[in-house]
Amino acid sequence: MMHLTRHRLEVADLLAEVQSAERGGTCVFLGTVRNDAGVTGIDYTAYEAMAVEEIERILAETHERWPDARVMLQHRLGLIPVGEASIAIAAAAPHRDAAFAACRHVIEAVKKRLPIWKKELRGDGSEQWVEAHDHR
Amino acid sequence: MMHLTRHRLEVADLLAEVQSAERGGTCVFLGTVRNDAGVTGIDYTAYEAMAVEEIERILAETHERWPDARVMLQHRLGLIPVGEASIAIAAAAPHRDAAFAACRHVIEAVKKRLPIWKKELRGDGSEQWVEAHDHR
Amino acid sequence: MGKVSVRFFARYAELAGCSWSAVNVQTPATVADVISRVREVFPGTQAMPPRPLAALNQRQVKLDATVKEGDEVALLPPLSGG
Amino acid sequence: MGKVSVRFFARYAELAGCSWSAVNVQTPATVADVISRVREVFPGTQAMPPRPLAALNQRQVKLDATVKEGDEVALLPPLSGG
Repeated sequence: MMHLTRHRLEVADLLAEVQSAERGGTCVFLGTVRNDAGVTGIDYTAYEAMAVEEIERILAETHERWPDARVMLQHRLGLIPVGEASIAIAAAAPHRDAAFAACRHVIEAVKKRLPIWKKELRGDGSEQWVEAHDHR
Repeated sequence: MMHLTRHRLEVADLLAEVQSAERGGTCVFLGTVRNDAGVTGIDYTAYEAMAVEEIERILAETHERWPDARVMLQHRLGLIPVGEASIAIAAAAPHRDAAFAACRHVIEAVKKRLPIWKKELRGDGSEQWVEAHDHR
Repeated sequence: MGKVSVRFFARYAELAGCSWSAVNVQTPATVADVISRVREVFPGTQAMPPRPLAALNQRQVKLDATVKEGDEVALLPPLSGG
Repeated sequence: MGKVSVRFFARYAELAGCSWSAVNVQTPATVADVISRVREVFPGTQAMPPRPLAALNQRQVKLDATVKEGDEVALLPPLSGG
């Protein structure tokens, strides 16, 4: 499964990657574009080669810390309209503690480490780079 | 949306209930039947009227604590084969902290409070009530 | 004497041999009184723990909760939902 | 002198007026040396913060990391993925 895509993210596809008969708990996180202050969409760009490597590092670290968990992550790039997902993370594990913890760990690492940038597009035609960490 | 169902749980249906343009973070939890020690499926029964009331109480308490979050929960009853979900919870909020916290709160409350029981069915034809809290 | 509905679930229904019944108790009673009467009427339920989980009118209660005529007492094995 | 690839992203690409270039520096150099050279060649990048985030060969590094000929230095605005 590709970690970066320009297509809509499909939760079912991520679930299929991580779930199995041994893993009874699955935690999914979806980050979607909010309609803050006239925002109609966000254009996502990435340093793609580095982002892919960073995602693989994050997933490898997560696997080391929660060996029973299986985790998948996809980030969408390009123009994403309000309400659609820019990121989807799925973590499945035998028990729910690890599923929640691994999923949360990945989104926090993504926010800190992925070389991806957002330009907000507004209904009035204006555009603006988002440069502060958000807390979505 | 019915809180108890005998049909397969569909994540997309829960997402449609909770997501909106104001809510940028969504956390989903799925509990699925594990293939522990020869288990082929689990038969779930409930004190249905009380379970529905208890779910509504749990959701109301969650809403009080995280007013910006919207949370939905479905529990499946009847015979559920290994690998399929018995419970699905979706929590969407403006920011991810509340989405994760509300989702986690609901599954912990469910485990403690819902009058639902499991009978494990094994490949050798034997059956056994599950009476300890599990930690899935 | 008043009539109180009694419901048994999961393993307790197997012990009682039924899932829905009624017992007569001196009302007002406590849930514990209802359980004592249940153990007489349905001897299989003597295998329930001394202090089983119980609900009164679809809400979990302690065993000293007051039961009136027409109430519904449910006897609940350890919960294992999710 | 050695040639080092330089990449600009997001707002920094707008400041530089380009997204992919190369500069000549005395190698071995540090990432900070490369950035100083970049500020001369692409004056718009003087609007970058004094110590921008940087990656060397696709891995985030401190500004004192050593750069060899042929390396790729990327200048990264504050990250906002997710």
